[in-house]
Amino acid sequence: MAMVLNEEAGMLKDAARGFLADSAPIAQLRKLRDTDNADGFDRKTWAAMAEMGWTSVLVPEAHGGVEMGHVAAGVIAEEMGRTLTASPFLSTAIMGATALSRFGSDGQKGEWLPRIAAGEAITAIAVDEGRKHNPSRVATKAERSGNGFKLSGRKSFVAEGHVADMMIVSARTAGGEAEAEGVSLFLVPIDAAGVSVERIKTVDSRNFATVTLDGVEVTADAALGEVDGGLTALEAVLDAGRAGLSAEMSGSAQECLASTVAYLKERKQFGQIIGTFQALQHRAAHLYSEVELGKSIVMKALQTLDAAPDHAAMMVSAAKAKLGQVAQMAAQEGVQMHGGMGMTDEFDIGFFMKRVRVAEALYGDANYHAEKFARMRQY
Amino acid sequence: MAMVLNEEAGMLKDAARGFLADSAPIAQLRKLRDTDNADGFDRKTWAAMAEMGWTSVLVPEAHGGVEMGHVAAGVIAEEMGRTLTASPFLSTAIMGATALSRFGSDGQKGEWLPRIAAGEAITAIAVDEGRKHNPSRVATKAERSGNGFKLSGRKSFVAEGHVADMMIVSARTAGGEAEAEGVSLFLVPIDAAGVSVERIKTVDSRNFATVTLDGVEVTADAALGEVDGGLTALEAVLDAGRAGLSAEMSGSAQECLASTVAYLKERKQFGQIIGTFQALQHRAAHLYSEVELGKSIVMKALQTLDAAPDHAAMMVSAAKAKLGQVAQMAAQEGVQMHGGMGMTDEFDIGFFMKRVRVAEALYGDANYHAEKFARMRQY
Amino acid sequence: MSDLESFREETRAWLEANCPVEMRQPMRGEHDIVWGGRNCQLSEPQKLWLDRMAGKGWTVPEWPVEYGGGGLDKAHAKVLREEMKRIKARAPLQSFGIWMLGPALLKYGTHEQKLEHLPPITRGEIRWAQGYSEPNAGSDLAAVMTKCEDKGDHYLINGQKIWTSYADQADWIFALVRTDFAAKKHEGISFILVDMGQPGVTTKPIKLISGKSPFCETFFDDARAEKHNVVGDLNKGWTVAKYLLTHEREMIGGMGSGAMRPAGDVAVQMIGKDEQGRLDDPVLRTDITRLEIDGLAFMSTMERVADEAKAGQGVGANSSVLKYYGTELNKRRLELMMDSVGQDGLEWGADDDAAAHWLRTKGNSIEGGTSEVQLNIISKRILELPTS
Amino acid sequence: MSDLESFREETRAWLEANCPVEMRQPMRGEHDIVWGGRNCQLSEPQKLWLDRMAGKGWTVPEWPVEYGGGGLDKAHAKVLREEMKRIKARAPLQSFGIWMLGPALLKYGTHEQKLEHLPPITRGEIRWAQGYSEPNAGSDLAAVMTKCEDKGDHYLINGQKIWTSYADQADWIFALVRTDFAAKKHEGISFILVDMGQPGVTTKPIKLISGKSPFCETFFDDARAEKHNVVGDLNKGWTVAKYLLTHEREMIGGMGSGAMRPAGDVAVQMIGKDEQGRLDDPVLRTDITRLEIDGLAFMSTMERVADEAKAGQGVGANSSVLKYYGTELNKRRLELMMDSVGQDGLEWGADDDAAAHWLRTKGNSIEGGTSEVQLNIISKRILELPTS
Repeated sequence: MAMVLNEEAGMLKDAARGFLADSAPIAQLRKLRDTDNADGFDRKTWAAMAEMGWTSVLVPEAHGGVEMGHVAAGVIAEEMGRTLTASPFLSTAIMGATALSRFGSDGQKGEWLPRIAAGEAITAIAVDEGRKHNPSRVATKAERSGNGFKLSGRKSFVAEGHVADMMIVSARTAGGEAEAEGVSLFLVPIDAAGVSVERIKTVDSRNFATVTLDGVEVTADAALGEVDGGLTALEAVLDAGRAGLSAEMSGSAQECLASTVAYLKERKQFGQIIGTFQALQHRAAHLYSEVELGKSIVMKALQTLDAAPDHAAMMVSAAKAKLGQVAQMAAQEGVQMHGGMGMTDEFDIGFFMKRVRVAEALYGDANYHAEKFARMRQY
Repeated sequence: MAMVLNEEAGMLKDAARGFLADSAPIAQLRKLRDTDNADGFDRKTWAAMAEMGWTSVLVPEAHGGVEMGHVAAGVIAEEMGRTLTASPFLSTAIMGATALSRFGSDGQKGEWLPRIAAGEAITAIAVDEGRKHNPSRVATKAERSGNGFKLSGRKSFVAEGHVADMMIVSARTAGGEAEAEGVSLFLVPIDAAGVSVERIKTVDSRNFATVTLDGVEVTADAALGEVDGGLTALEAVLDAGRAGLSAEMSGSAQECLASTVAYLKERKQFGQIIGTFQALQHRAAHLYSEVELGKSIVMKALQTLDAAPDHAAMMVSAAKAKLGQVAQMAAQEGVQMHGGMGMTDEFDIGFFMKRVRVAEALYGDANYHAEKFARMRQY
Repeated sequence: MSDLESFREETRAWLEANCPVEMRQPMRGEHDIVWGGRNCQLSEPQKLWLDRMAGKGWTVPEWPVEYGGGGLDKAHAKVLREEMKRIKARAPLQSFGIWMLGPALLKYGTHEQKLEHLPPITRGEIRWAQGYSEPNAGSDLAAVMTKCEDKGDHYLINGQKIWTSYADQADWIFALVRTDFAAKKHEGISFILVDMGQPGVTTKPIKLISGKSPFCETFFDDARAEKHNVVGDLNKGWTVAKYLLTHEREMIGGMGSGAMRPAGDVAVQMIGKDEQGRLDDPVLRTDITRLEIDGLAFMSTMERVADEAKAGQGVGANSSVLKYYGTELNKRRLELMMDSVGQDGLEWGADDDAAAHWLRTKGNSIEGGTSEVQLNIISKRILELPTS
Repeated sequence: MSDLESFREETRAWLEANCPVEMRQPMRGEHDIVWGGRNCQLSEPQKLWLDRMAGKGWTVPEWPVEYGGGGLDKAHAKVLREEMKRIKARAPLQSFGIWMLGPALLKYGTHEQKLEHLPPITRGEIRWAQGYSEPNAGSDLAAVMTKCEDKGDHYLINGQKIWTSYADQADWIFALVRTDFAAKKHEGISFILVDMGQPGVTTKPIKLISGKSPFCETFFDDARAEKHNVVGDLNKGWTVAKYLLTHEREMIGGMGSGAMRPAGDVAVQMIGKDEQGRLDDPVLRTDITRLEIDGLAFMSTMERVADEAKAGQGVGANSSVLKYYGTELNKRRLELMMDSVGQDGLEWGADDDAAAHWLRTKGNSIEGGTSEVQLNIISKRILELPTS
């Protein structure tokens, strides 16, 4: 597949950039933070995104979607990375839609996909339990109870958990805490008895939740995919999310570079435009090279997810690891080259540093994915 | 202990620098290489070193030495690192002398230490068997035979093995190939029946040997230190060598920096002295900082070897790991900043790159010592 | 018994009797630091501890007794430090007056200036701010434009400073001002002491990315300073400033050293070990190992630079190496801490303030002369590379 | 059957019948490369293979038939490559004529120049050297001082070139010379073709740190060139040179990519695994993992840059990114290879030449425009940062 966007994706990119710059720039995130907005995102913007078909980008046409694929989803995520737009796009339009369309029963698809496509339902993925991402480490229990299951446990760092209508929860139906076998996935409506959600504000002015499941009863129909063998599906859903996050980080890295280069062209020190200092030029040029490599590996991962989703894991891990390094470097170099102004809340560059740190931790940091990559490479 | 040289060591440093610049500059190594010298070092220079007391720097006074300690030995090694002087100083004056004076029996001391001090005997340490340093991995066997032992095996990368009068050989008297217990050390005269030595020329124009032991008979008196528990002594001897090597690498790094800075002040490109280019200035300044850190950790390791030899392992591993990184960086930056000229055999900078690579591999590379450090730090 | 030994015994007994038990608890955060000053609210034990220590001159043990210090030599001061550490006594007082202005006054001040300003510092009565940077000067400190006019019996100051630490809580400010606009850049600057309690001086906190506001903008609108409050010669303030910069550089660089828990220990606590006893994140383990080795090399370098200075062998500009490397190391350290703490470190406004601490370190390589300025200094002063 | 499919069948059959079995063995070293030229010694199978392939125009499959090429379009050329790869056929001929001069002549040469020079290249009869750098120019290629005087019916050349690859074995050289000393730096340069078989051209190999001498100094002492051997317009040689530089940059940068065995596989073979199936050197494993991930990202970038160029969307100066990153990556790769091979890689003159290969890569970031020059280009042309 050629490593360029096709016409459709190119148009989507232009449209996304225009819309986000106008309707959801960093100023929006700043306002959400400063007004302590209860949702942590702007519902009007979200409705407009649904209107434009962004929420249905991975929903099959049969269920009301436009089914454009991961490259297209990545294009949107990348543009959101430039403007740091807060929305449930990743948790719902990418991960929720992937989970249901690839692993849902006909009933589950029929219930949720049209609502996701329409922007009417928000979903969240409740996977982690400790401070570091580790999808096979599951202590949350799902015990058989009558015709269904009873879920008990505690999930941390659930993106958009505080606004979700439904959560996809990993729980153990068999095996020991760290075993790969015995993990199952369940669709848990947020209003089920025994679910409690605590909102956590994170450094990036976004929202996560700690979710407690206290004997939550679900029917047998709530199981998503194979009972006891849910880890494969979970990894596939996570990989979709990781690739989307990598695309977002790529957008953020590009924007950090662009705004830093712009600052270098404008700021004076020692009587000179600082962009004339060769040491800074070389650092900016090196950063540009890294950002270009980041763009390429993200595109490769997204194309692989579209073309061969069952063989995308290595490319996705490479992308998440590489973008973890690149985006953090871009933010750090950005703050440093902005000097004292880069340390102020008034300038936007710090928002990138904070968001990129959170994106780095989410669904496996660069170290986690480097390790996963090495294992897949069998060394 | 103050982190400065005392007066005695300071005088030694000045004397060493003067002598080596006059009598054993890089031109000497070049000539040894180009004339394919059979010894791989200059015997006249070696005799002069003995004359000045360098060979006895770690030999106790009782055995004819000056016993100045590891800081002094490191001062000499550092200066040799500046001039890339080839000599058996490390194998004999540092490691041989440490082995015998710390772990030798009275008989062994009496036999070898005065000869080492006088520059009359060259010793070598035969420890490794594979391509990577690993002192506990010993397949060479020492079977009890009559009153003594019979040694069989193959040792690789034995520094100065081709000119040694005596070798300190690690061999297994018990245990499996990778076990820590069961390793013993033996003094093996080079002319013992069954010893064969193959000279290996290495990229640094120095000499190593592959040593084959084919049923070599030694008496019980040949055992150095504790039979079966020789690894502790071996590690102590290796640590003395590693610290000396780190000092040598520090000298090489300093010289790479100095000659590169000198080149930057002289070479013109695009109509300007290249030393005015800020990108190169910052790289040189960063390199200077690294070289300074290297000097400090080497001094710390050497001081610890003198003050508390049984607790020096962590500092020595830190020094060897740090200098592996610093000296290679200095050589690589040196070659790059010399441009095309740096790639020619005519310029000296390439000699540093080659020597530093060999020093890096010898007695554990930076990765080996980082791993060892992490284990000592219990993580 | 030697003099030092008996001093140790007396000190131990005195500390035991005089250090309130609350002052032997670890500080729980920045709010437990006693900065002193006219507006400072002290708890009873804090006040007791400060007064008792100040009474002995031990808030600044090595300063001369006549200026409120303890008059101790290095050896005795070390004993005092060790004994305080033994009972985990908190520092009774921390301040820019102690770290920055004090040393400058001791070196460049007149006897009268010392008598006026040092004792209130030692008793925590006056809190000082530092007024160096200006909005359009940034790293180029010598480009200060704050105007200081001679009005006969006093000076009149107009202009703006930025990055003045805690200026909103300070009482006085030591500032670089331009007293001669005709002179060359470095030659028309004076070092002056200004009372911030006058209407002509106002401050405005700057909100940082960490959410905190440790710095301010400080505005001088017809502010007044007495003529005897110029430190050093008029128009020669750059000399005093440079001395203080070196001092500050070493202080900030030193923050990259041992005070914190080793990164490896934190990581093990957060992440645990695998079956082979290794930190259960092999890639992070590599990075932490390299950090700790660099940390050892850095601490050895701090020690060496100090010992060389004592022995008169030092390279003065090596303080730039310490500032540069120390702050970069500290940034690396905090990145690895964030890697270790994972999701738990990302909460905004969490009790342990992990994220705020991480973000704060990003300023280390900017304040007190950026890393780039330090590399320029090393290149120019140590390597003597030419400028074009 | 489509045209491509039938072409594949024919090609497969032809290769099967015509590629000597010896030419299907892996090359054992540099000496197995067929560079061509007047002094080239070919083995019987090498000669057979070269003649047969040249006969079909397949030493340069995409060049026009009239100049000795195969006249294939990209799709057919790809089929040919795939079929050669299938039977592991060696390249029948490699040369700077094919890689460098050919593309330049095809773009800038006259019909007569193409007819004169291209066919001998395709048949391996003439080996070309590149004469760009000069001793005092280095990275600053436009500073060439080699003098080229118009002598009416011919040109007279005096001066010196350096870093001319294999000039001691080449027959002709394409060189940058100064034809107008009065013009601005970039404007008095011409691109000229010179026969090296004349007494006025001499060469001297340069011994490198690797012990090899792939480069020479080349001296012109009253050397002669025909007037019709200027390529492009007189004094406009910089245009041709720039085109070739971009070409060379991509070629050298590309060497950092997939041709070699993955570093992880080499390391496992050399070092082995621990009980958990991990490479038995955890620190090296981290470095190799990062290298391989960067390698994937780099190869994806090569692909993307090529595809963007095809789609007309490319950033031209991205060839500098490829040159810069590719060569730095290749140096990292070889350092890690040396770490993996350990002591066995340190023997001088060993059969596998591991050390020579390692040392050779250090030149990658110097030749064809240093890494620093590439960063300057990125800074100026892509980021458009100002020059002082």
